[in-house]
Amino acid sequence: MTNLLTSLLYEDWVLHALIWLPAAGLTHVLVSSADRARHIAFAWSALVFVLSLGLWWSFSPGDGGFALESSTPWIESWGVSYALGIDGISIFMVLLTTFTSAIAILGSFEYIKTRRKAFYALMLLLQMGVVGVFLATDIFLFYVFFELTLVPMYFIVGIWGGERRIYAAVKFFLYTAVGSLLMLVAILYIYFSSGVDSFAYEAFLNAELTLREQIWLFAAFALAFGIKVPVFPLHTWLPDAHVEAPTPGSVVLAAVLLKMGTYGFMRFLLPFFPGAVQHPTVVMVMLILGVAGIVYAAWVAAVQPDAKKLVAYTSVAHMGFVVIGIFALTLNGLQGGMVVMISHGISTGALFLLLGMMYERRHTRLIEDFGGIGRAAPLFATAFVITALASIGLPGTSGFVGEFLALLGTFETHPVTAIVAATGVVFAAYYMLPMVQRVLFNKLDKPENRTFPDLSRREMVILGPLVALMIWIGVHPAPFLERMEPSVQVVLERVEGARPVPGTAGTPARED
Amino acid sequence: MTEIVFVLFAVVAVGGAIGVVVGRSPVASLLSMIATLASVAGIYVLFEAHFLAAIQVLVYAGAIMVLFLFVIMLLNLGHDYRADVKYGLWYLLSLVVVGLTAGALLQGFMGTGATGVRGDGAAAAAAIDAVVAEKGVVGAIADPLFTDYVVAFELTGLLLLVAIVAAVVLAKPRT
Amino acid sequence: MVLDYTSSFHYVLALLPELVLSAWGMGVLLVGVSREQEGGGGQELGWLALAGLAIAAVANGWLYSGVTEEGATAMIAVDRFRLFANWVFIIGAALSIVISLPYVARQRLQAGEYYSLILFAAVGMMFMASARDLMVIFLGLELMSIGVYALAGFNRRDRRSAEAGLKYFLLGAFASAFLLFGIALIYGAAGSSNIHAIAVAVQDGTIATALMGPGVALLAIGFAFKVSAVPFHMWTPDVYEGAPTPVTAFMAASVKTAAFVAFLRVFLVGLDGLYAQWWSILWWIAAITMVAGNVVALVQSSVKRMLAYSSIAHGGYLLVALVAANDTAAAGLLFYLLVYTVMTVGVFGVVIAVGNQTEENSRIEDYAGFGWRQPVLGVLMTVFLLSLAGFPGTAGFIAKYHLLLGAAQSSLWVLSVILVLTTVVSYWYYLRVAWYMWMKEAPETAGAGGRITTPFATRVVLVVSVAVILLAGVFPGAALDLAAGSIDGLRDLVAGSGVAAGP
Amino acid sequence: MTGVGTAESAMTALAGVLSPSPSAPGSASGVAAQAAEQWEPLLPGLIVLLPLLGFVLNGILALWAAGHSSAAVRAGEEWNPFAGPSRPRTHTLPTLIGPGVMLLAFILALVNFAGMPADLHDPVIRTYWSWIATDTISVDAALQLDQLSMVMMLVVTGVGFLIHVFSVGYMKDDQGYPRYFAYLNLFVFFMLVLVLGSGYATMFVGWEGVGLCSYLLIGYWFSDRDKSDAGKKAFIVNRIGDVGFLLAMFLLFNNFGTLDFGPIFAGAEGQLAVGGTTVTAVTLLLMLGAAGKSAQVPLHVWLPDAMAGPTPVSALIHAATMVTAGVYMVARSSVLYALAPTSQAVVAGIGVLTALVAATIAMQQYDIKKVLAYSTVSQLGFMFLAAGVGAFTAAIFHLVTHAFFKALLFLGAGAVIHSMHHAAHHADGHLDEQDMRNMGGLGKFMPVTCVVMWIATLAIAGIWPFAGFFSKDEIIWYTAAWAGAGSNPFGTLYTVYWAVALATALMTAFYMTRLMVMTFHGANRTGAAGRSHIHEAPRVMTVPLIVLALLSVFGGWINVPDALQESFAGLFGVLPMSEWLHHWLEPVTHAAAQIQIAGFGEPAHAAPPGGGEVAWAMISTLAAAVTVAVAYRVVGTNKYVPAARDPGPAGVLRRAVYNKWYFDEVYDSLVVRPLLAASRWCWKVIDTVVIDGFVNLTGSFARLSGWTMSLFQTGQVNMYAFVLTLGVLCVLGAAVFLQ
Amino acid sequence: MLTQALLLSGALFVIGTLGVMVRRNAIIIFLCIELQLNAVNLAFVALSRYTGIEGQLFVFFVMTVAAAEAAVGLAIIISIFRHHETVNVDKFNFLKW
Repeated sequence: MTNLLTSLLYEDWVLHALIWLPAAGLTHVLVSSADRARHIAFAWSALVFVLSLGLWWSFSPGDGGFALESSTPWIESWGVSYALGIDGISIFMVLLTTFTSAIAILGSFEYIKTRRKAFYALMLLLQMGVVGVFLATDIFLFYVFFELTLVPMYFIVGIWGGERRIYAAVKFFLYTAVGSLLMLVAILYIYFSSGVDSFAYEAFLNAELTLREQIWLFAAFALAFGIKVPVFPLHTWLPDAHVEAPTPGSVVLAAVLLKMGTYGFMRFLLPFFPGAVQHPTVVMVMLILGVAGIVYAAWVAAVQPDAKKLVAYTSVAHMGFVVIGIFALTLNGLQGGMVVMISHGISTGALFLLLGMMYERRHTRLIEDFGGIGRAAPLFATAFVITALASIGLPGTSGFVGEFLALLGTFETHPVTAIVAATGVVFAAYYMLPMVQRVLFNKLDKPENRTFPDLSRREMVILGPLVALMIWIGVHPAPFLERMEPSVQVVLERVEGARPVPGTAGTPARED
Repeated sequence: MTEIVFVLFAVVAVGGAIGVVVGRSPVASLLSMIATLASVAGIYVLFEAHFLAAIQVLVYAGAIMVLFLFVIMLLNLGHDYRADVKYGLWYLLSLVVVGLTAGALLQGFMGTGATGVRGDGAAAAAAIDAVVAEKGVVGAIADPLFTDYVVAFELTGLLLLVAIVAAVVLAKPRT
Repeated sequence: MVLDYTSSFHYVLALLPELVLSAWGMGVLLVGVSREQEGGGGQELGWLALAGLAIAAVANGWLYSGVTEEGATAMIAVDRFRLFANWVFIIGAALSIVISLPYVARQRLQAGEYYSLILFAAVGMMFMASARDLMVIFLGLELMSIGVYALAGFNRRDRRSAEAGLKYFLLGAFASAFLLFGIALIYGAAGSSNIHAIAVAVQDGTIATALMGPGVALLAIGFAFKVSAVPFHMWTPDVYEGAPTPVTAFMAASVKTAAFVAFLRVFLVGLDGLYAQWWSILWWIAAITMVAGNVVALVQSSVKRMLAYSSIAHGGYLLVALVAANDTAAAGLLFYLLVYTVMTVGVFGVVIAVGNQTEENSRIEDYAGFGWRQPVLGVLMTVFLLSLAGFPGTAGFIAKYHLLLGAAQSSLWVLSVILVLTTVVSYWYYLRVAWYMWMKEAPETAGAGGRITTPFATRVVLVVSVAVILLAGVFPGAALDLAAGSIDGLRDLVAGSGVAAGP
Repeated sequence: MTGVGTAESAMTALAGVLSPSPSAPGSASGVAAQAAEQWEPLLPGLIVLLPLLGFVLNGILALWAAGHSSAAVRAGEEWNPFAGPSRPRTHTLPTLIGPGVMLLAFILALVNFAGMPADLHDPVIRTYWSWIATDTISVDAALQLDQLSMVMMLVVTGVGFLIHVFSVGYMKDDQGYPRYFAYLNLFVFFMLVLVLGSGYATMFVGWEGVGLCSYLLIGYWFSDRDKSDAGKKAFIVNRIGDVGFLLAMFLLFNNFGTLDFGPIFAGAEGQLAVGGTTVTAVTLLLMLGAAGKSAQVPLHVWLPDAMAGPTPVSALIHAATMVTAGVYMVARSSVLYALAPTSQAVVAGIGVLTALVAATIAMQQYDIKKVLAYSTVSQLGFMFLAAGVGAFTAAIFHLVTHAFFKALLFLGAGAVIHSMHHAAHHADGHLDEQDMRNMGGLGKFMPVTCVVMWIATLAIAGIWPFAGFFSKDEIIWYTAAWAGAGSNPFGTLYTVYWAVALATALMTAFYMTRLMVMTFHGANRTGAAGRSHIHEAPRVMTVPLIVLALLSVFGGWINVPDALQESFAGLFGVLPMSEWLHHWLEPVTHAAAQIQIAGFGEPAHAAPPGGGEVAWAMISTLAAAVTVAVAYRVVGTNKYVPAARDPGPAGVLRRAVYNKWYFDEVYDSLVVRPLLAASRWCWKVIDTVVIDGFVNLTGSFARLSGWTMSLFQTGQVNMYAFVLTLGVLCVLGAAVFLQ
Repeated sequence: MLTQALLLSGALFVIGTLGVMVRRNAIIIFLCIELQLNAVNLAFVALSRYTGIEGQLFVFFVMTVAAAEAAVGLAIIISIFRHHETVNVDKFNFLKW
């Protein structure tokens, strides 16, 4: 495989292709007819996914640094370059993106009935933006992609969403924008502190910041990423966005967009501000927020009448595990966080697809409108149960590996946090099982549910790979863990190795 | 002597200005305005700006104010004796704001005199007087007008053209 | 070629674009008057005016291609700063004329006067950019203003237009008086109205400080009025709403640009040495402008009025560049103005299209479902709005980022934060238009409006504008270099001082 | 590598994993690893894999079958769980696959058992692939064979096989037949992972996996809301325990850097202080896990509800195997517990308390399965008591015998229910097929069932020479013996335990006899219509019952204590396998025993009130026998009426017992409802009002301030001039006064 | 003398400002603005005694501007009068908020 890839000069073009092929697909969709838009879009996203698969072989973890790097000057006067690269952290995010995008597009075939061209064009634009976020090694470029993802999502939610779609779309947009724009100011601060006219990742790493500065900048970055994740008190956009979004939107939102936040934590927050990250108060705050997210979101999820909202809240809970894993600042925690990210992308994505299928069939998302579906649609029920179990982290599924490592890593440094977080394991059952029961089990007492069709062949094709992945990662996560380990190690070493620079760099020049 | 004349003119000017603001009819305001313009012209004379004083009276008080009067008559506003000054709280508030603004200006201007302006007052005045003596009242102004400030001068020409065009366009009756 | 102004002919050369445009304006006027038509048609006059702008652009290009001046102290500056600004004016005027073409025809306005007034106003703007003398700035400003007063009230059949004209005129004249008073005081304090001389006097310390304080303040107020900075903005929404839409576009884009360019030259060149005295005033004005402009825009139901408030807010962002007062910020200001001109005129172009060349359909509800009815215009509008909002991928982002860069360079962190937070506020009302266009269904009664027809030329221009916005959003390098190059040497006027440079 | 090994490698490769590699069990193995090298276990991976294979095959069949039945549902037919067509693919194949894989697994287990050297000191570990591995932690997917896991494996596969066979008859008419076997096979797979896992992490996989299967099987008839509720309850309560398990693992990892049994147990004595905080915490947390899984007070509430599942499931999961996983885990961690005397006291205390509470409840239940369920809880309590007092062998011994007789009881009850079910079909009105008040006199109709159940009853009651006698007696004796140990700090406490245990044993005899009498003796209360349909179970069900009955009789003979060997209990020396199990498990429990003796001193040779082992064995069996006889008389003279006409128990105490000491109600009002209320409060108040309120308020505030500011925009020139001048004033003032 | 002249200029200026704020008649408002311009002219003349003849030149320009403004302004007033039959600026509040 590797030889084949090498012979194709795969490493030279793949990263660019991953970003720009969706753009080509977007154009293609726009010039095609509305009827064929979905097939074209799927073909392009499938192509991108197949191409991205090569990374699995082509990427070797090495020393944890970036691989397949390329950098072209973009805005030279500002030191901005079009710089891409991939490491053990981003490779999984990229694969997750290409994978779920293709799945989401396939899953939207029946769901999206109007304005298809626009929809698929936006989906491809979204994919392009997200892949860009994960591949960019230039902060400016990263920021551009980071923001770029908002627009397609805004329209996807706003146009194809449910009743309160506009409220949800705007809330999503504004919430996220607040954070990211403040981050932009922080980015500029580092840019001027680094003393190098460059937005390159390496240059930012070399910026000398005092502890005080680091904490402020940390706050700005953490706000931006924390909203995206979302971390506990900043999460209220998520349920609304999820509930209103059309299925494919929810899938991509849950599977990938949220990961941009935690990815940001790992990629930027930790390495840029090692001093702040090690500050006990900062760590405590982040851990408390993470734990609060786990418990609180689980509680709130448990009493949701709307299945989609329930799953949306579970995302908050899951991401809480990622947050504590990251801020435990241990290898296991970080790796666990990574695995939770992947796992959550797959299982929650699948859950949203399943809920979408339910909605397509019954045009309701209220749990109480279902019941006994397991009788009418056994395949559906099977897929649903497996996915739900993966979501609550049953051993043998992907969810367990991640949560186990994250909790283990947290326990190493912050036992109390881990103890409280571990109750999330119970609460996961507390919110998920009643939903499963009320949807799939109980008496099939509503006549309209009797004719609930079982999975179609297309739907099986969609869910099959997801379920397979859940189990694969749960049973044999080693290929994942070993690929990410060096890069995670690098992040950790950076945090542990650095001490804040003393001095008063960056005092205001003119505004004293 | 000059001071007394100045004060005299100043009092008339300010009185006229107040008259403009409180005048009951537009015509009354206009006449007060002319009084102000005339006394300001007098002050120009005190500052040895004889040509400007003349222009002030001829062009300003003469032509422009007549234009105003003409419009007032055109619109048949001459007999409008309804007081259109907004008295009451609004007036009070405006007075306060204006008074405070005046205070700020006063504070700014009090320090003038010796150090308020750049350059030596006596020397500059002497230089002006010399130029006036050499080129005449009109020539002293005309010379820089057509040399150093020729661009500005041409610009005023364009300005007037635009004003005419604009006035023609706007004042045309509706069709 | 180096101009030294010892020969009057060199003035002619230095003012070539202005002269061309003035003459052309007169020509358009004459052609228009000679044709004796009242309303209707007149498109060819528009094209004629565009040709004049093209020639002025050529002249400007010639100046840009390497003509310099001796000494850099004369009344008329021949520097790239001015020439860059001229480009912006020409683009602004040209785009405004293009979106005017069908409007003027449909509204049966007097085309000859209309287009010539635009050209004359553009000349006034150019003078504002080129003037190195406060008095010339004032005259240029009046030339521009008088033209725009007339344009604002141009539609005599529309009482809103007349009202806009009156308000603009009264308040504009009122503010001019403050500006003039400021000029007088500075003239007294510095002994000259030449910006270079003022800068030198400030540098020497020979300036008389007593009058300088109020002088600078009044000058700032005068400019602040023209850039519609809060609290001198009160006229803006009314005038923007009442004026014929293409004029609104022209006002929002070019008038503001001209005022900012002059503002920049006066404050960052002439009064740079007094930075310590004026920065805090501008700081507060900038902050209040950003906040008030954006916040009030939230509650507008008329798109035109909303855009008026949005333009106020943009003025606030631009003021940040003045507060930052460094080369980066200055270049950012120029770049922003260029981008802002294109997107503002563009957005008003779509507003005109939605209004079907009238002043109707300007309520936000009228945009419901518009995007799906007119996908091309809808997409264009969306891009314009995103660009106005400063969203990545559009030139608006690069421009706003440039301003932030300048602010950051001067460590204006609080102001930067205000800028970004108010930007978030602005997202709401820009997105609101987008959500009406794409996410709401058109009301059942919408059939009354009928098909919206937009002339081919307008469409082409709008598409090109969008292309430019996107291109500059993705590959801004050349434009940025151009803007940065336009600042080169601008603030080094005061030889050997070095105070002009930012931190 | 032998050919067998190659075959095994091929099998595991089939599963898509790395080939197995024998590895030394941790650092402390040393020279002793040689012994492991000499013994090559036969395809241990296959033993585990077979049930999984069964699950996959049955699962496919289940989906296929479900597709058909769901088509019927869509067509509008009412769901009838017992109307399944007996097609080859939905019936014959699962019948072959389900019990078939179990049989193969059992045979393999037996072969391994036979081949296992008695002197094997260190466990044999088979590593298949690296499961979770980072720089600091390495968890392998590995199986560990030693004496303890061997016993458990035999119980699981053996009893499991019998129950599978029984199920063939019991579930014959169920539409979800293949699904049932799929779940059952999956359960066995996870159970085997649990008992064979080479470390806590692997064990945890099985631990949660069996929980999952329990959930699925309890809610097997998921259309019934109560049944799926019960499944859910079981899962959630189990998960509470699992948190303890998880935390214990974390704590262990922090101290040992590994989760494998070998290194932890080898290093425990050196690294952890006796009675230290860490080891106490670890063991208590593990105990929490065990309590969840093994239904110990206060986490016992799920088990009685779990009776909602098919009865064979109750037999397999909720009697014989899964619920004993906690005991297995404590026994497995014997070294750690030995190091933590406090935890031991707690474990024993919880055990004895559970035994007592459950036994009392069992005395007042009418549902035949509920009685058995509480009986199970009670017996599990005995096992914990054993583990708590350090008699790990006794715990495992009781686990084994309990697996026999309790499985038998449940299956017997299953046969009764099966029969009653047919009767219920024909009865007038509603007839609860599990309510013993509706039974009575069934012995006439179901003689085989009656007999085997009496055997099991005698066994559980502790009557010599049945299996239960030996195991229970050993527990009680060890409690007494350790209570009297020289330096046991909890001596008095142990004495109390002993007394309570003794009393509980008698209660066991009582309620079991009550069950038997109410079910099989006296007059029949089923009603005439139903009565004629009561019949003996088919052979496929009775054969496993008979096998289990034999085991219940003789199963106890594998561990006759040395002290009793020569007494009546050992038939005066006739019984052959004196303390066989004890010796067999010695390699596993030896270390713990050493530590315990070091800490407590030698166990006493007399019970607290005096008297040796033989004497107390005599006393207990006689007392039990008397209790059985008395209960037979007392219960037999009671006049029971059918459930429909029974007003329920009278009197505060009886009612409290009947209502299970109100555990469920207390939990409901103290935990469930407050939690739900808190959740709702979080949602409605914190999320909606506070956070979203703040967010929306920000927006509203912005709009409000915008609106306020726009009020100045009156459209009047004077106003505008005024504001402008105000601005002038501010700027001018600032410029003039603030310079 | 300069100070006094500037003070007079300032006084006239603020009186003009007051007029703009309190008068309703558009023509009078405009007249007040003219008053302000005049005040500035006075300042220019006074300052020119100290700084040179340009000050007087500027007055010249200002007068031109005033004339141009007068032309345009009065035309606008006439124009709006045709709509409203009044020059009361309070009536011109169709555009607001």
